[in-house]
Amino acid sequence: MAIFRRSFLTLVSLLVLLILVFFLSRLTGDPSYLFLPVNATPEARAAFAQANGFDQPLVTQFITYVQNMLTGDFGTSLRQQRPAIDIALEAFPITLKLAGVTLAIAIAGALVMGSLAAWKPRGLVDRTVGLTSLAGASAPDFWVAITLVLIFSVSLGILPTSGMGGIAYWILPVIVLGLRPFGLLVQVVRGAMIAALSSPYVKTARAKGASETRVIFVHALRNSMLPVITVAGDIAASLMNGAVIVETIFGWPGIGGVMINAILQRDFAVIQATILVTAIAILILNIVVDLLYGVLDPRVRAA
Amino acid sequence: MSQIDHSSTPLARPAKGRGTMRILRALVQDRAAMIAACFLVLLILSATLGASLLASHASGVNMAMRNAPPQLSGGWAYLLGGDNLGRSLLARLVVGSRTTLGIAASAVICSMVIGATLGLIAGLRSGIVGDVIMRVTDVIMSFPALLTALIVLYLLGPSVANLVLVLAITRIPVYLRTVRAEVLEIRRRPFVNAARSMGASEFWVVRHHLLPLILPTLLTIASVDFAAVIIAESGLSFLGLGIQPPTFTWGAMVATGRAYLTQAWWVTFFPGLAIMLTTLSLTLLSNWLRLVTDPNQRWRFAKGGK
Amino acid sequence: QDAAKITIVLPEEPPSLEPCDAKHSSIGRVVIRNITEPLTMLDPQSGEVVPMLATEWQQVDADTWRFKLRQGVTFSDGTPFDAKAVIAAFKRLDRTDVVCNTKQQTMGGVDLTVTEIDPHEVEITSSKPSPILPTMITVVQMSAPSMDMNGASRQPVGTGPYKFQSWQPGQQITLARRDDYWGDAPVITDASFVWRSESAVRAAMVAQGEADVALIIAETDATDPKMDYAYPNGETTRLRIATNVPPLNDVRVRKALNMALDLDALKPIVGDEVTRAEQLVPQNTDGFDAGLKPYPYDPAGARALLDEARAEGVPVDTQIDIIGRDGIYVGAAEMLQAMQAMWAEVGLNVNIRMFDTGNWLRYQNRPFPEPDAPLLGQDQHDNLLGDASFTLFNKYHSNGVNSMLWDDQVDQLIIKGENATGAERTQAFQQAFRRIHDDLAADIFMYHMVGYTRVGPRIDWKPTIATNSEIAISEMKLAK
Amino acid sequence: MASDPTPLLRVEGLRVSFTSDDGRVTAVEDVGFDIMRGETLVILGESGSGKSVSASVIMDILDRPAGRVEAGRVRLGDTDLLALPRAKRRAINGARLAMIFQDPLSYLNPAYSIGWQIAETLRIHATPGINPKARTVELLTRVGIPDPEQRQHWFPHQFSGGQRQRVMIAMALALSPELLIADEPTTALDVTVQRQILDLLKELQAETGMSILMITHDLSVAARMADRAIVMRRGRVVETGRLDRIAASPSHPYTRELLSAIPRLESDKRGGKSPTTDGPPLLEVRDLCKDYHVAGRGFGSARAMRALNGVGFTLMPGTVLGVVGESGSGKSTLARVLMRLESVTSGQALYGGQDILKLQGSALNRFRREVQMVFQDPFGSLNPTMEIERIICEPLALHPDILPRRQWRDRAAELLEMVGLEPAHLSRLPHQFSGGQRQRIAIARALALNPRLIICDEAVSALDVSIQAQVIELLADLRRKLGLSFIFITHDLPVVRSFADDILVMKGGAVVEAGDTDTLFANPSHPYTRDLLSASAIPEWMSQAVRASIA
Ligand SMILES: Nc1ncnc2c1ncn2[C@@H]1O[C@H](COP(=O)(O)OP(=O)(O)OP(=O)(O)O)[C@@H](O)[C@H]1O
Ligand SMILES: Nc1ncnc2c1ncn2[C@@H]1O[C@H](COP(=O)(O)OP(=O)(O)OP(=O)(O)O)[C@@H](O)[C@H]1O
Ligand SMILES: [Mg+2]
Ligand SMILES: [Mg+2]
Ligand code: NI
Repeated sequence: MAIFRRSFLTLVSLLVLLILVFFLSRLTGDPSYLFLPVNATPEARAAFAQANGFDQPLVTQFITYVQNMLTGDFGTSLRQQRPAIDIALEAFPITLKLAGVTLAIAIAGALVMGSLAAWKPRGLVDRTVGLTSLAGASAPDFWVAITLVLIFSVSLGILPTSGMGGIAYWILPVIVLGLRPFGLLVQVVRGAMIAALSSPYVKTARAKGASETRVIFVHALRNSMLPVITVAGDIAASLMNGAVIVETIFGWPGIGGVMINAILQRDFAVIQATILVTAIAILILNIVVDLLYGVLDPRVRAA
Repeated sequence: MSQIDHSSTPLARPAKGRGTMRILRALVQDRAAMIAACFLVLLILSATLGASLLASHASGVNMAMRNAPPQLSGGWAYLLGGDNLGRSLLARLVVGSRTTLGIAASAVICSMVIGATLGLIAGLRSGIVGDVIMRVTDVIMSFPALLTALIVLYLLGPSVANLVLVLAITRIPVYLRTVRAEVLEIRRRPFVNAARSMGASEFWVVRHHLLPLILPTLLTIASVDFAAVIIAESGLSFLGLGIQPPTFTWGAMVATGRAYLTQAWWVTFFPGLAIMLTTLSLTLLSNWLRLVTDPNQRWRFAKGGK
Repeated sequence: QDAAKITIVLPEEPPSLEPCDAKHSSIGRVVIRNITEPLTMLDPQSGEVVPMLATEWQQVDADTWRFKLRQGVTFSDGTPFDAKAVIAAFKRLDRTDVVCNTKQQTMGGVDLTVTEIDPHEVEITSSKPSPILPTMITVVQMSAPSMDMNGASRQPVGTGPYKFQSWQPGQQITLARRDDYWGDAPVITDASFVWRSESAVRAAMVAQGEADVALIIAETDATDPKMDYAYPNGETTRLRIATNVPPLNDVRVRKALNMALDLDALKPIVGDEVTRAEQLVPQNTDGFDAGLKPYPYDPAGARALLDEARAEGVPVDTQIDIIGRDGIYVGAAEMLQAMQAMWAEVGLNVNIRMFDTGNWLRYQNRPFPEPDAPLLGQDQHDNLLGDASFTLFNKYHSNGVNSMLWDDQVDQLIIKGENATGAERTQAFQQAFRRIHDDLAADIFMYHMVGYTRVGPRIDWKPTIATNSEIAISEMKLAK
Repeated sequence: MASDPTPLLRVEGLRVSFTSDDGRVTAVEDVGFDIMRGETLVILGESGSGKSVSASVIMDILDRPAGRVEAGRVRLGDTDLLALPRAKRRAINGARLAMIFQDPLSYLNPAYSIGWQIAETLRIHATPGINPKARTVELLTRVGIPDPEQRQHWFPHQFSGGQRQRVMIAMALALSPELLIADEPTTALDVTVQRQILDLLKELQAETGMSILMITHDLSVAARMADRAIVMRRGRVVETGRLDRIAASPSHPYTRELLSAIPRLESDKRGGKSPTTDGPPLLEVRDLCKDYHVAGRGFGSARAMRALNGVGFTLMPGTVLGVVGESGSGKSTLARVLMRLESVTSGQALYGGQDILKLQGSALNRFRREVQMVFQDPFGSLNPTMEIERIICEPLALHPDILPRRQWRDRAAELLEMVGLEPAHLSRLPHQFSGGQRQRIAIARALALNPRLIICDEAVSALDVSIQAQVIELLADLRRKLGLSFIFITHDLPVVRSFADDILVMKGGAVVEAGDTDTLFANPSHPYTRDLLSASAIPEWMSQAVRASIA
């Protein structure tokens, strides 16, 4: 029952989001400046507005948009003159792949390193992991990206500079994209684990003869997962919105770049379509995270 | 019974001072946290005093020293080199610290406070209020930050306050969702029930039982967020929503230096390093705080502790 | 064979490959003279109009021209190139469902009608007398009549030496050499276009051998003299002054603004190879006046002028705002900061406001958003068509959509030049530029900009002034 | 029995200290004992005397490095346990050594089902021929968890205190260890279940030759189980020997004090009951019902499980209502419902004429000031990050009109002293205390506000007899002086008998019998009550020995 209610409410938020995006994005300025040459005359601008329906009242435009959407027409890109939804759907899988791989690696790495750090706080592992992960997490991403390209591609010549392809092409983007998630997650895991490792049930596990690995990863970790999955969920959501820096520097045509360009270009149909796609992903993600709370902690499920 | 020497009567000691003393002692004992604290104090000094002292050095264009490498010969000004307009990087770091810290700190604190408050409410009220908060969060999460920025720019005009607003809004969901998740769990613990049974109000429970347990996690996220916010701010400045020149932040310094990465690494490196060290210090302190407040780790800072 | 395959890395992905929108440089780079060709072409070296798909032309009367078409030319889909094809290609310009920048930008207000004389000769009539019609039509790409008239094309068909092969959205576009091209067979057999927005990465790709040409890299990335070419790219930079708002309506203040700047010293910010500009068109343009002298760098003089104006009650100390756009060219923001610092030296209170492109553009066009504010608009203009008329009216005429100048004399000179030909035209334009620069100081002219392009060791090719908007692959040879 | 000359476990000269804010504190000093194969050694001792700490050294689960073994050796057979590398050491736990923890409520992992947790031991020490699933159900059945097939999928928070304790026991017994360390294994069990569990232990001992190290405060349990006993006080062993010998001739004064509680337990009426007052009742409960909804596995629909079924009683001011009953019968649920910590399904509870379940605002606040509760799970009910001082002062801070702020600290110190703890411990954290000490902290907190009614849920279950006597005396005194009323949930029949005016016997969520203590003890009518009463009592040989020795 709860899940139906939740899904219904999520649909409501999606609708609210679409309304907000529709109206608010139209507040950011007249696209004719971007689509017509600088010397275009006011008449040309009027014609442009008319051709694209911008001369109609906003509410009328919105009704048309919703009507068209019901027939599967999500609008046409002003810039590319083709269905906006096609553009969004072309780009999204790429983002999804990149985000998925990055997040999987970052989460796995953070769980291991964060747990080890928490096992002996202020110990050697804690210090090294803490310093390196934080250095990575707080360095400006484009700076890291370009420096890595200069080192690994130009100076050493062992990795391709950019583009999509085999494993070698994934290494740099995943590193750059994963640094901040990894750094943040390591810290969150560490913090939650410090608390969990001093819980009485950890003693029970040790008394049962569980190996220290098992104590850490099966007993304590499970109980520290609430903040971890929350933060991971947030990171995942922001990755769904695209990793603009990585996408543009490494030439991965993901949805982040598409969205940013559409926003900067006032290509409303594309803004709406990309947000629709990413929002659905993010909303599903949030539902999954909420369900995970219950799976991970039965006391929460009882609520 | 334990064998304690009770020669000093504990009751004579005032309760309050003991806590702060203990914290201070614990700070002195953790070398890393101590260094971090010193660095932050230095930073605050540079943001307050230094920024006013060096303001003129930071803006003087000197094309002769354009992208000058770090050097000892040119006096203190070019110790860290010159930027792309030949301005002293050192002076700019000091002067930039004021705006950087001001903006980042206010944005992080705003989002943390707002996020935590709403998260607490959402965690404690499972009914319609909680639903509304969570669904609004969904909307914020799905709303691209850049669009938020543009909209605010359009509707409210560029200003530091609006910049902080934009940066804060986009960061609220992490805090909100984290706090809510923790509240969902902690509020089921017996000691919360115990407090309720003694007549604790919702506010009391939050203040004395929930927040102390959640705060370390929040601070951890906030300290890492600090860097993210500075970098995001620099990204917005090209839209005109960021800080407008001649004011600048470390983030903006890194961003302009980006073009010179191959020729003059120091132009981006030092501001980047400053961001990194600040974040690092904050995180070290929040890590330390977590240990000090964790009942099972506190012994580390006791007299006989390691 | 394999070696004749090249990769060109562009700064951005073209939104479409629509020939009628080829003036859009990201489209033009792929399409022009590779896939589609115009009737006439500007020689980048001399600035002369030379034959392309039209072999010869003559003016019939004030608004009619006749063009003889090249024979034996076919489109890559096999359709012959003839008068009907020309008519169809010009029709494409008139479409209203998509924005055809080409027409708006270069033929503003002028309608062209094409009529067939015989299959290999057409007559083009313009709605207004147009003495430079052959120049104007250099931008009209001859697309095949078979091309769909719906939406912006993503599979153009033309008469060029290459035909469109494939487009993987987001990743690359490939072209392949045609065997039945009418002209000399080019050396390069296959070309693919990829795009990276980061200049350093584009440069690195060529250094790494992943690409052969990296178009438009930043000066700071052009570090290898063996591969990197600097060339004037036709762009001219300036700050446009709102000449109607106090204190900027006082010519002494405008001159002081110019004199306070040491623009020679600031060159390294945008590239050492740039040259000072005194007018908005590059050399080789009809109307360019080589005799204009830059304002001297003279802070003392500037201060004196300001004092004088102040004494007369001109509100010199009012805050003046620069409407800037980050990334309009490399170093754009720093340039403004340096200028701001120099103006501060002479006591001017100048403030910088940076905008994103969409907002910045609002300030370019009439109606202006803040008509009463003393504004300096950061601007960059390219006129690659070899005639000052494409610049002057819009930028300086009282009715020009981008103009912030209201001066009768300038208006008259512009109109006079536009309707004249030959030396008379040149002189009128030159006089207009001289008045704008010397008498009115209507702009803060900055530089004729340079572009940097990296060419890998495998190919033998040099970028030209046209390279920003077209890359003719057929001109590329393999290096020995 | 002690025919085998080498002991299974030998502890020698153990010294353990802890780092705390006050510097290093020694908790265990020169402790040594042997356990033979098949033998049961009982550790009796004062609360806080180092029993659990010694046990955790044997199990290698001391809070390290805050706690440190400074000296001593622990040998299991021929192996020196303290010198073993961790991996080898860990392999012994669970298989050869197993432990039942004192605080069963906190020591189960809240995130896993109890079935999973029991089966885990089996999986860690994968033994051929044992099917973890089947074995889990079998173990749950043997410790008397109803409906084990279903309930193995439940989570710890869904069980009652005694049920969790039994889960803990099942977990420890999973692999038939050579040595079972049972730290107060029956504190939450009613006598019938307790008997069942002790029988189970004996049975296993006979079957497998298991040795048992049992820590208990309960002399009847000790008498039932022990071959030999040691008595600990203030971190030291003060007495060692066969239990009957100790009972007959105790050598240490503390031992004598401990044993002297026995005759009291059997007869004395310590409570000094006041005659039942007339007038309006303090609390009147009518027909309370409470259903828990238990989700099926996965996302199946919830089942209702009735924890309270038509419970009703009346409590007069200044009286003590003892609640006894089967483990899992709903006693704690009743307490929580009365404290408004849990909603009810139906029913009424009138406190001073007002329905508690509908109280709002200031009326609720006044109720919460007048009625305090001591929770069954003392560890869980103390905020682990708060110092004891803050914990005890919390009620004072919540109702600041009672005492000016600067007196809080003194009041806290006074309360600690009342329950037999040292005021010096005010700055300690909950985990730095022993089980019995925590329980006393919880009591001290409940007393802070001078309430009118205290609901005690197994509030003295972990206290050794001497301290238990002291605490009960304290409560009785308060009752006499201030007219305090109690709802006293306990498994300890001697305690109710001596302290309670009326008794409520619960089983399966319902009240099966209620009445005046003396009447009820004299002729119980319900079979369960009869069963309960017959199960108690200290063995005759011990009473006699003790009487003889003390006389
Ligand atoms: N982590 C710790 N830090 C400081 N002191 C501790 C710590 N753990 C236990 N102690 C102290 O050590 C002493 C012995 O504790 P232990 O738990 O062994 O008592 P116990 O004999 O089991 O008592 P009980 O019957 O009350 O459970 C107590 O005084 C306790 O306060
Ligand atoms: N949250 C819950 N969800 C489902 N069932 C529960 C929950 N809490 C308690 N129960 C069930 O309710 C019944 C009564 O539990 P309660 O804790 O009141 O027992 P009790 O009488 O206090 O037992 P004990 O003496 O063992 O502590 C038990 O069978 C228990 O399994
Ligand atoms: Mg104990
Ligand atoms: Mg109970
Ligand atoms: Ni007992």
